[in-house]
Amino acid sequence: MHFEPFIIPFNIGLYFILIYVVTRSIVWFMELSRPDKLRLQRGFFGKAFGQSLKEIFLESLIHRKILKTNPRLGYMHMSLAFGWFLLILFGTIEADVFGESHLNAPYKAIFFKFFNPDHGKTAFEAAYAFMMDFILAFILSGLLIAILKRFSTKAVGMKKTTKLKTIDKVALTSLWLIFPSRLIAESLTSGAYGTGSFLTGSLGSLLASFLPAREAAYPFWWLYSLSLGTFFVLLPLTRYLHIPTELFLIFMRNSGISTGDKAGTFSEVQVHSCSSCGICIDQCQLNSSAGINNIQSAYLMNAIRNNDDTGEIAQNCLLCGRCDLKCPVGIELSPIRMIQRRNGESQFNYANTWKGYFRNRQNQVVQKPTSGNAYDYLPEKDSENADVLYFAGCMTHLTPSIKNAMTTILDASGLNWSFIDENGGVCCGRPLMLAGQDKEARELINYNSQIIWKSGAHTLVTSCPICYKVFRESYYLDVEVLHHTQFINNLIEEGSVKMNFLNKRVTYHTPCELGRGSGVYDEPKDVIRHVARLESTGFDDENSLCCGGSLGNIKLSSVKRRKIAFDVTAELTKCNPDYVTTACPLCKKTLAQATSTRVADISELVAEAIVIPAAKKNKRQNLLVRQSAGII
Amino acid sequence: MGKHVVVIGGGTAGMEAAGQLAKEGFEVSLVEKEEETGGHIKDWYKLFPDRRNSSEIRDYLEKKVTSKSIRIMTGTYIEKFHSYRDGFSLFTQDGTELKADAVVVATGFDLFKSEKKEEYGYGIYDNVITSADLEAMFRKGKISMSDGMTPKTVGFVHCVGSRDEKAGNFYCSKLCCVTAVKQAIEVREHLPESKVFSFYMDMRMGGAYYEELYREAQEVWGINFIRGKVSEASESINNKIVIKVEDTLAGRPLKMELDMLVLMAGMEMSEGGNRIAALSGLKKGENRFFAPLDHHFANNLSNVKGVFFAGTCTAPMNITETISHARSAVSEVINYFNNTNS
Amino acid sequence: MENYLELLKQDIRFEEGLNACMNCGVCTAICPAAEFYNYDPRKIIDLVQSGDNNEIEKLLKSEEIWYCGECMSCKTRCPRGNAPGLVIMALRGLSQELGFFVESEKGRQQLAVKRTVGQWILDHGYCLYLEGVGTDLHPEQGPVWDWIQDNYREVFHRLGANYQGEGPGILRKIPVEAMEEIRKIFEVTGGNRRYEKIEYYSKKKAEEMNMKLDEGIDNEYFRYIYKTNNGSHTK
Amino acid sequence: MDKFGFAISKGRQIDWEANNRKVADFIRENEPSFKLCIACGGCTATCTAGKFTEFSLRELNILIHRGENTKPMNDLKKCMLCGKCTLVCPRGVNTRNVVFSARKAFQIFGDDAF
Amino acid sequence: MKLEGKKAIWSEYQKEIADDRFFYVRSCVRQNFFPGSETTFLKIMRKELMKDIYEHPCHTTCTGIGYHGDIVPVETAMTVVARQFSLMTEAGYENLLPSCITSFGLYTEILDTWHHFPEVEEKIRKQLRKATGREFIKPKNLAHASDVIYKFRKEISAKAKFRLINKNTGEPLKVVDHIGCHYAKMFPSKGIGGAEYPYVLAGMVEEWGGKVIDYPERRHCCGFGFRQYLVQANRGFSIACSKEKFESMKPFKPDMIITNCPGCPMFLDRWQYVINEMEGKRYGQNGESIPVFTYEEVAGLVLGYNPWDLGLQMHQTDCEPVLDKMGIEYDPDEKYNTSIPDEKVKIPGLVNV
Repeated sequence: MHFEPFIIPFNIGLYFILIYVVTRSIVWFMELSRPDKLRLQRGFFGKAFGQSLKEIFLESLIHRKILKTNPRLGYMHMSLAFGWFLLILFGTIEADVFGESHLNAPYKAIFFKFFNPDHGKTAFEAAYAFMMDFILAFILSGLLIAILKRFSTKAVGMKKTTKLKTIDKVALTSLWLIFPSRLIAESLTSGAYGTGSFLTGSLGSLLASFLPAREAAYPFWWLYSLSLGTFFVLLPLTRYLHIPTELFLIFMRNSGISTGDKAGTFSEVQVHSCSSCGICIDQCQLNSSAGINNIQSAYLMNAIRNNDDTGEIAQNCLLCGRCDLKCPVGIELSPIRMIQRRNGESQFNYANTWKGYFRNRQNQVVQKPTSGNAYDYLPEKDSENADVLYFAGCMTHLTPSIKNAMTTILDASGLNWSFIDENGGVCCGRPLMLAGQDKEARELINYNSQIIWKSGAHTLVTSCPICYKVFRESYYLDVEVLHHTQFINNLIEEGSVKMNFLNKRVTYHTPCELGRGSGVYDEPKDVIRHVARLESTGFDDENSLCCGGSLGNIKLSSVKRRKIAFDVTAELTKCNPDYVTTACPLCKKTLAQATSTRVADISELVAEAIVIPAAKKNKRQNLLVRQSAGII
Repeated sequence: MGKHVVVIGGGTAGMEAAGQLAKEGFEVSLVEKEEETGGHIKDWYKLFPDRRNSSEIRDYLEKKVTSKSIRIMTGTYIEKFHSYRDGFSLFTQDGTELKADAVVVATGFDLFKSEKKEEYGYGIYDNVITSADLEAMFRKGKISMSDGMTPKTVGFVHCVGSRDEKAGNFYCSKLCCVTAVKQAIEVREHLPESKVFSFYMDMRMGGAYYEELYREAQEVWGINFIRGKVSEASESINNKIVIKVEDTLAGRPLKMELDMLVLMAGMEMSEGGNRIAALSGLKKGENRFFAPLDHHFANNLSNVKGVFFAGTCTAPMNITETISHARSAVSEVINYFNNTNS
Repeated sequence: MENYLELLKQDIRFEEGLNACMNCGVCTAICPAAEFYNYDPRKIIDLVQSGDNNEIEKLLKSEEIWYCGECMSCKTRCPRGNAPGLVIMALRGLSQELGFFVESEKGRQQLAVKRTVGQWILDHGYCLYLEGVGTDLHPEQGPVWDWIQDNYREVFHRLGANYQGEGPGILRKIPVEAMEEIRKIFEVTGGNRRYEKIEYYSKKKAEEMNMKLDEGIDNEYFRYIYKTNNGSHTK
Repeated sequence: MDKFGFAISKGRQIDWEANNRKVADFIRENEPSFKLCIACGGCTATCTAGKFTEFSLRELNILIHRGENTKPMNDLKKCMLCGKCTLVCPRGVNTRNVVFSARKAFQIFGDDAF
Repeated sequence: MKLEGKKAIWSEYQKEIADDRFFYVRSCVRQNFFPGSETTFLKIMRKELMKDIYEHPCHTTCTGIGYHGDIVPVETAMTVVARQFSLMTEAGYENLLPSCITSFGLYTEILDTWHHFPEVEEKIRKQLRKATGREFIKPKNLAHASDVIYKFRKEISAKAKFRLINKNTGEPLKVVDHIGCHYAKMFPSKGIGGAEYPYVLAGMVEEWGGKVIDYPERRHCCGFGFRQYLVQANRGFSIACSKEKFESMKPFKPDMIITNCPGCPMFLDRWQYVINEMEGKRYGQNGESIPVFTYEEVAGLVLGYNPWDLGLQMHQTDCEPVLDKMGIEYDPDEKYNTSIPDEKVKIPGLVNV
């Protein structure tokens, strides 16, 4: 048969993208650290493989997660991804079965109708054609939603959607053109030959009734091929790179590779796996409450891909972690953000090369002027020996009620405890880390570690989730670190404290650093249930909101913080409870400013409910004296 | 009733009082030494904190005194002041006698004479001006230095003649702070390129929306507030004003060259007021303003029965306060006649 | 420990010099010492009026109180009619009374002033008596001063001085009975007591710093206090 | 010097004309609320670092505004970014970002900051 | 600069200055550094103005420098001053005329203190009695020597042989006036023209044909600061103050500096030499320093006295530039001639700064 020029664009595109993906995968693989390489190999040829395939099917094709959070959006993604997959699959089979030869070049499958215009005469053929038409219709339906989404985000039940750059727009249009052009091309051809099924056939005959179908078809086959070609060639420059990258990501993840604190292949792969679906934007309270909608993770990923300056974006985030949990691709968004914040300290940065077709690791060492030790002024401090240490933390010193409550509880517990920072201590270091200043943070961590070691304690209790997280994750301590809610819960379970039931209805606000940040969800609620009636809100556990006070965001103005706090308290007080409770001094302070309902830390509730054994009464007495004397 | 009340002073307080009195059916003579009524309002451009045009207030006051039971005597001042058991007899400079059943003294205030603060060089250095001079520039719509150039750096000195033993005034004039803030903003509006500095001892923003204006000055207009009383100003070879001040919050002396220095002149008992005091035996307080019988519940009453105070002749007040003070003076007049009748 | 504020109040200059201060900084703004020394009269006045005894003691032992040049520019300007300069003089007086002055480098210099000016007053009846005081102590006086010193009598003679003469005139010899009166006044009014205190505490300090301090100005301690500047006083 | 036994003292006045205020400008750029400080001293009073060393954010704010950058550059290192000051500031100054931006400014400008 | 403004202020600050019969008290500093000035002052008062001016041989220092050096207690200083008063009373004079600004300041301060605290005056009278058996009447009029020259500036002008005018250009000489801090800073009303724009020297300069220039640091202290100069370790402050003034006046191109304080002329003179030695900087025109004079020296020049009888040779900075501008004849060889016959003239090393 004679050669058809219109297939050239498609072929170029196809082979280009195939080669591209392979080479890029190799580059990424090479840039992996040795252990990660091993992991990946093990993962690839191990049982993780099956898991990965399953996940690819469920997430990359079916888009299960999106379907869960937003069915309409999910359907859109599924129809396009899965539909197209089917189209290719069955197209190839079709070409194999009905084509004149077996094992054809891909284009034979893609342009099957063109080369087999009169296909579809026999019943079986017709049935198959019907299926093909059905798949096409399936895709087109998704496409329709996609187009609607562009014009009205509400259509897909979203508040915001990602904004696009020109190149993205071109890619997008080419993507959009693929299927309509195929539809029309096939229809016209079918029309000319009186073949085609319910979609192409009927549309074909309709068009043929007033068009020279045979001639008219040809340009559309060109268009079809062109849009495919363009799409493939532009793909590496756009978010659509996520289509191939995501597969790579799934394999890596299932091989047990994780982000870490430096930029590397894995963070790169994740960045490129972002489809800019915009679910993170919807999750983000900066968007919903503070009207800031240019810093969400999707934009961060975009900025990193384009090598834009991410300083502003990276810093302007509550780090509440709500988007991490909802990301359909499972990108570790917050860790990547932290990498960007640390940028300037980390040695590895990636830069675009080859007009953005490639990104390589730049091994230039970006170091900031060595400030020496910033905190030399801290005095040698030796701590009294104790079994249990209590570290109130900076924020707790701004909410003395919590400090006093904890003193009561600790005294009541009868344990041999000591108050590390009774008269103000050294910051735990997390605030510096959140600002990307790990080196400085390390100094404070070492200082506090000294104190804790010297005390010989086995347990460290903190009131502030911010401290709790850093003590657990970044201190190398051989003590058990507990948030006071966990500590109190233990006391209750051991039965070492007795409490009255306060007849109060309360709601509980899960602090980000405690909940999503450290996975502590149940203990606080268990404690509450011991002393009060816990009402649920629409935002419990993983779905909890950020109070707005987060130290994770250094940019956010007090006005906008208050806006967030107002929205949050509105939710927390919907069932008009007696108290809004929380387990974080910062949350307490922030929320208290935004509602007339009393906001109390769980420890305060407990202290209120606790029954002081006669033996410890005097201790309590002293405490009261000390309090009234203003010593604490 | 047809009682006749003489109001001395045709400024804000005097006009407001006259208007209210007329409303209440009194015969009123409004005596103003200048050729036209309006007092200080005439010289001001815009008012703090809402920055409305002072002419609006003036129009309001003008309307207020249109009643035919008000006899406006401008270019007139009192030369004799006799009080009898049943009333008063006042003589103007041309010997006209005004028999009055009651007198409302609304002689207002004078701005502190800034040349008295010699170290600031007002009247000596070309580009040292007062807040009043600056208002005049605003009215002309052109802020310019003696050589006609527009200033690039302007400094405001608070408390000129207020809270200053050397100037003989221990009290705070209360309005200069907010006026300075208002004028600083206006300077920036007129000259967006300019840098503006305000040298204060305390920012006394105790009025509705004063603090907000102060905040706006910092936030929107980037005005630099430096805490410290300017010690002296002098003139450099290129006609810049060199000032010395301590930046008390930095605990360091600070030296700065400015194109223009604006002195926030305080308020003092007016000359007219002093004359009336001398003629009538009305008591003055330590601050040299008229001394009301009681500062809490009788601050329109004087030591002379039938003579009432209205407005800034008793203490620094803003326009809002002046107007209400004038009104309360009128209600005191009414009480007075009710009691004397019965 | 005494109540220093009370002691200060016994000094007439303190009474004259300090009414309530409102920290406007006018004094510091105009103060030559504040311009070059790490010195802020406003803060000192504020500290003194706070009446904090420990702080005042620190102050009396500090370098700060010795920076003032007593030009009294501050008195001209203060809107509250204070005179920080006078307060400083009272503080310096007390610091010497209590022997605190030797605790600071600048304070120790009082001995140098006493043994020069102070001595001249009692010996000659003049605050300055410069015959023989050459450019070794006053290099800044320059070559002309050497010339004057070399030709002391001639130069002064030409300019109509009555150098060490009887009767009136420039650098005349002040009659013995007059000098007697002056010394008597110093005795009666506590002038001598002040001198003795300066000597007493300085001698103690000299021992403590184990430096030689004998009479006159030609000894280790005198040279030390006269010349040493540890550089901590200015920016 | 040796010849006379003393050196001419240098003035310690803040010389507005001579000073370089680009650090202040940079901070104002990055954190507009920087302008709102009324030097109440709340930040200094609550400061965690201030418990252990001479450290007054209030003073540093003023000095930076005046272009007296040496002390701020050395002192700002002492801050632990704990954020208490931000919570107590009556004018809602985002003090934490003020410190952060200031450090950044000194890093960027280096010696040009003076 | 608007002169009317200043004139208005000057008119406010006029004080009463006695007309005749003065009791003259000398200045320690001036006797040592500018003996010629006091000689000239008396010469003008007696020979030119025919005034009765008496100097008591037994008067001493007022202890002012010791007092401000903080080694002399206030009561001692007061009593010494009281003794001067009693000498005056004894001599039958009542117009006190100190040559020294520090003395003038101290007398003023003491009289003011006694005025506000009579009990102090009583105490001092007792102590003086106890120490010397003396009594005293407070001066009826207290004026500084420069006040008197100011008062009679017109008379002097009438006898002037030279004027403060550059005879080559016909331009008035540009003169910087420096007033001793203790002249009016403590009690502005006690100084001609007050504290901010003192007129005492400006009046002379204007009267004698010169033009006073007004420069930013004109009110700044010369830096004597008593202990600040007296002790070598502190002199860095002292010189810094004068330098501040020089830097500030330089742009105005002054021809000369005139002072009425004992210390100031010496410092403004010597520090120019030191700054030049240390930094090679000069503040006058065409590479010279700015000549510094006392008001008596200027009066003497105006009256045509021999510069070397005025004691201008005791200055470290050269006075010649001004003499030349004024067109005053002088014999250069005479400058350092110690005028004792057949004795070798000793010329100091580097003097011409």
